[in-house]
Amino acid sequence: MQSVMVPLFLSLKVAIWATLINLVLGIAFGWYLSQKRSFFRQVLDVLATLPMVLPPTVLGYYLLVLFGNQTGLSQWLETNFGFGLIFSLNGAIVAAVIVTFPLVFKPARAAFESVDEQLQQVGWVLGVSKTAVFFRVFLPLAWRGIMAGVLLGFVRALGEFGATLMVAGSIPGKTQTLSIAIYDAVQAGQDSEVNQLVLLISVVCIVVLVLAYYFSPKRA
Amino acid sequence: MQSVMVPLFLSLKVAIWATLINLVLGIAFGWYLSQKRSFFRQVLDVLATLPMVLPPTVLGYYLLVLFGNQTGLSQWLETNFGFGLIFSLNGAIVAAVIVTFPLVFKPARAAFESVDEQLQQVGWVLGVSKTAVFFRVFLPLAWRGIMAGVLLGFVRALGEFGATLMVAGSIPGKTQTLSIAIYDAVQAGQDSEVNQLVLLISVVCIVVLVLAYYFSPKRA
Amino acid sequence: MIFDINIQKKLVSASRTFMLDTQVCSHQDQVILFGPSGVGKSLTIKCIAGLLTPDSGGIKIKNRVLFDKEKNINIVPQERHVGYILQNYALFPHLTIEQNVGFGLNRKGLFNTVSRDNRENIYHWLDRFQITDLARQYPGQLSGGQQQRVALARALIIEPEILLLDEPFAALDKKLRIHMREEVKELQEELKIPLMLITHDEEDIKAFSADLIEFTSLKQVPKESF
Amino acid sequence: MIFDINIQKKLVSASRTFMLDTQVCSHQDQVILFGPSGVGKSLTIKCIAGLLTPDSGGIKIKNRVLFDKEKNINIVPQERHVGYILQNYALFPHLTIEQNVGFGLNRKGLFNTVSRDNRENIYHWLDRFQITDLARQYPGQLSGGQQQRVALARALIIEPEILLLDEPFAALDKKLRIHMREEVKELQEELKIPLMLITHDEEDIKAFSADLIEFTSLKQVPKESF
Amino acid sequence: ATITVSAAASLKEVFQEIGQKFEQAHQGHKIDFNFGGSGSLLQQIRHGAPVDVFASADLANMQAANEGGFLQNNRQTNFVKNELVFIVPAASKLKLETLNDLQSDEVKRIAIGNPSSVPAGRYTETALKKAGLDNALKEKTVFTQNVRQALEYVANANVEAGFVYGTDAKILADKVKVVFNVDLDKPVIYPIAVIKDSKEPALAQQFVNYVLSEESRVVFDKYGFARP
Ligand SMILES: Nc1ncnc2c1ncn2[C@@H]1O[C@H](COP(=O)(O)OP(=O)(O)OP(=O)(O)O)[C@@H](O)[C@H]1O
Ligand SMILES: Nc1ncnc2c1ncn2[C@@H]1O[C@H](COP(=O)(O)OP(=O)(O)OP(=O)(O)O)[C@@H](O)[C@H]1O
Ligand code: MOO
Ligand SMILES: [Mg+2]
Ligand SMILES: [Mg+2]
Repeated sequence: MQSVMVPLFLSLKVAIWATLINLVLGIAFGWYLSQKRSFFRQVLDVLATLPMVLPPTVLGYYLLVLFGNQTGLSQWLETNFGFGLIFSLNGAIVAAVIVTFPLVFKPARAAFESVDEQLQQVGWVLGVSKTAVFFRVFLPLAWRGIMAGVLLGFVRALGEFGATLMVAGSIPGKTQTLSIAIYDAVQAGQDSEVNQLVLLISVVCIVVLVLAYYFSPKRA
Repeated sequence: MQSVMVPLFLSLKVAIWATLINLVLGIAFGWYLSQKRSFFRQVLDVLATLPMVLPPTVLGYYLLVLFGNQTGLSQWLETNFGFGLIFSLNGAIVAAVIVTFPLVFKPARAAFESVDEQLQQVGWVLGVSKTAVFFRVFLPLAWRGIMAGVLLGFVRALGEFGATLMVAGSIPGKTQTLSIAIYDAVQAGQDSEVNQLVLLISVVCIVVLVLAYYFSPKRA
Repeated sequence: MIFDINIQKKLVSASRTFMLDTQVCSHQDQVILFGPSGVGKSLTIKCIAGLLTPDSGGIKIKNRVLFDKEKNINIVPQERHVGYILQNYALFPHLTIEQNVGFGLNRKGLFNTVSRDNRENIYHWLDRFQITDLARQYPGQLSGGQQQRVALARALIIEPEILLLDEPFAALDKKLRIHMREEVKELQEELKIPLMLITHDEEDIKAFSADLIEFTSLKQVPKESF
Repeated sequence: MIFDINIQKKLVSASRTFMLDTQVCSHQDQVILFGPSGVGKSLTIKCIAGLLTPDSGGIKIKNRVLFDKEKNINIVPQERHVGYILQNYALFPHLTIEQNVGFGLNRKGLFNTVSRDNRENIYHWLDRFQITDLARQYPGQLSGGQQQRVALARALIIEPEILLLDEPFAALDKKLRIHMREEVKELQEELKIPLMLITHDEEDIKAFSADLIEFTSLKQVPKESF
Repeated sequence: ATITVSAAASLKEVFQEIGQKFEQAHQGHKIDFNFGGSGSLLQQIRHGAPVDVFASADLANMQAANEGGFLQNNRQTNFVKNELVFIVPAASKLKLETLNDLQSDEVKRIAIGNPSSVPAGRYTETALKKAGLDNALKEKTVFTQNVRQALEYVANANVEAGFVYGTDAKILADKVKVVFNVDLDKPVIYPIAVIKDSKEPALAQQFVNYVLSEESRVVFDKYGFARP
């Protein structure tokens, strides 16, 4: 049992961190894109979507090159923040964020674009600051679309393994997440272990989806 | 050059078919889920989302078992429809549909739920059939969210390789899609070919995203 | 009997329950509902249009049964053939004025394109309501009074068998109000269709030779009694 | 001079260009705008509230410059301190009536919760407008007249320095209309704030001792002239 | 101290057992294993992954590591040998005795690791070329991304035959049966080496020595790995 709990815990850590980061960055980016149609913003949208078209393993390869010691990035992070990416859970989180980012910001953008602009204007006229109007009017009205994306992102982060494997490796107890463990077990032909692990990850997924459902606002 | 065009063509075939199927099934399913909140519908939602949590290779393994020669399914399809799944492009399409389905139906559901119900009622009162009101009122008003999901699905289908590889194999000229070719090239350390292929798939992705942008409705 | 309506509906929401209980019986083909804000005028008209299903009772107009709880009759909105104007207009935001007005002329088609046959008809109505130059605009680009006229045109163009108008002239200036009132009256008299009008405007009451139904606020029951 | 407004704005849309060109100068602190549908009354008021930026001209109210194209002054809506009621109410659909009315009382907070201090104030206004029992409802559950009163309460509770009311009583029955009119008049006289009212109702014109500004439709220029 | 050992996926079970024994014998020390395809492991090392020991499933990848200057003292040692075997599904009734029998019409699909990236595929290709069958069988081959995928195809009876390592076939002994061992000119050799940047070179060398020891030999035998 213990051997199962460790990968589960690592997976949850990756998925939850990735989701939190996406919740902030994805919403902010989706909001930014929704505010104005411009060539520049559209280019940003496409660039942020591009990683999705690559097979995750290939994306992982690029991340490896990017984070590796050939660019200064890794060393800079390491010396300044004591924050390694290769072979560490941090790397797995970064990989998960990049893989799931489009899943979050695209639906968020669409949801923001569908909100009635007049309502935000009314908020301003009532003397409420732009930030406050964003949190009190726009965000709740776009919430349904945002949540759809965030949930997709969470589930995908939980299941992500191609890019993670490349960047973070598969070190039991350190970077071997549940999905990598499943992959390994399938490779090793350990059928009963595979079923056990798949059941576990499915239960986690179901619990999260059901919780999200109960906390989502009812239709007016 | 020819060696590149064939996988590209196969990739596009898979992605376009998967997108068309999702466009119909994903929208229909999202619509169905949006119509009423019920335990049963929520269960369906979660079940359709579950494949996303599995590493694609593992999902591919399950599909292999399901479609393979051990269950009767494959033989039945083969004899009755001349429609094989294993080692065929059909299998790649089915795998891509299953992998991308949640990306399409979840944002669609959210978008449908955000449409003002009163407008559909007004359509009915004007004597217009339910189907026509769906196509003329609901669909256009939810279009933004739907498109976000469909684009995500297309891009993901283009990049999908884990499940595809398992089900459809990697038969050059027959089932070796662009993303599988990229993976192969990365594994074989053929750096210049990798870059060439990645550039190609990125260009395809960019073209589609930009086209979608120009055909999407402007904000009112 | 032209209007024979007797419906009950309980609307429960947080901390409040509203009990709709309407009786309207009239031999005249023009009926005006009036009374204080929030007594249930709009809800009544919504029930007649088929957008709200009463808990009990029946709706019969010109001997056509639209709803009967006991006999389990509930005609779908599509088959009631009413011209209904909502208090908040509810125009389709994604369609031009032309497409909005022509919406009900195409009952089966899956597209919002306006056919050539219909266009003439649509422009006829736009002309009548003095909004021809708005044909290609979207509802969001219209003034309040312009929107209201579009809503009227959209409801009347389908040649309904019943007219249900919920404060249809409230956003219009005096001159326009007189004009539109005449238009509606003419149409009603020409087609001889039953008309039910909600209004707070005494001029309306004077202009129509209608049966006046006053709604009082008595029917609102405090929550405790349920 | 209390109202000193001179603004121009060109609105271009498919197949139509609307040219807004408004001059309002008045020494009185009550001004009523009236005139036909679609001449630009609502747009004018929107410019004053800061939701639409004129192409040229200036807006000065009670010697406070809100907008001046030449001096490049354009006060943001948050700083204009206006009580503004839109023709279509624009209530926040996701908030209860209580939260809607209290929205402007909390200018910085990121949540829509109603603090205890504010609650008393909110209920005071709900009482005045006879909508106390709706406090926990959502806008979608309200009648037209009820929504209009919520919009009024939401705009007035923030103690604005200018009142901009766009047909604020149009959906109310006669009795309520008189009552609300009195409320607004009282408030205006008490706080001595400039009031600008758009209305089609002659009773309003009679009740207020306001400067009457008639909008004529002359300013609408055909497309060709641009 | 702790060292990280990057090892080919096919070594997973056997290395885990050896690792446990090593940890028991060297109290206070810990081994983190990182299993993956030999090619991926090499890429990770190239880009600065903190690896102490590298065990590859083929000589080519180790060669590349050596040429890149990643090996300590440019030293590598071969530690096991694997067999390339020809397998069919356990329930298969086909009579296949030599490579030539693959030309039979009853054999519709053959699973082979992709020669461009999978060592096992390369070995298979060489063997087929030698038998003069590579062109004749081209239409029937399904390339797989690694050896285990070929194994799965055979185990699920989606192909009539496949080529995998002997150790792989042993894992699913109940689902596949080995028909014969394929003769190879160059044997399937697994090399191991200490990485130059290792922070614990002494412990890393100790582990390599342990892998080469007779104690480990017993474990390798159990999993079907031969002496090099
Ligand atoms: N969905 C709902 N849930 C609960 N109560 C509702 C709902 N819809 C309407 N009500 C209540 O029903 C009552 C009647 O509403 P209705 O819209 O019929 O009023 P009305 O007579 O048209 O008033 P007005 O003249 O202001 O338009 C109102 O008090 C309203 O609060
Ligand atoms: N976004 C826009 N684009 C183009 N034209 C617009 C836009 N918004 C409003 N207009 C036009 O501006 C004109 C003035 O609108 P406004 O809402 O100010 O009219 P109004 O005087 O308030 O009329 P009413 O009494 O009907 O409410 C209208 O003719 C309208 O069609
Ligand atoms: O373990 Mo390998 O590198 O797939 O032969
Ligand atoms: Mg009403
Ligand atoms: Mg107006």
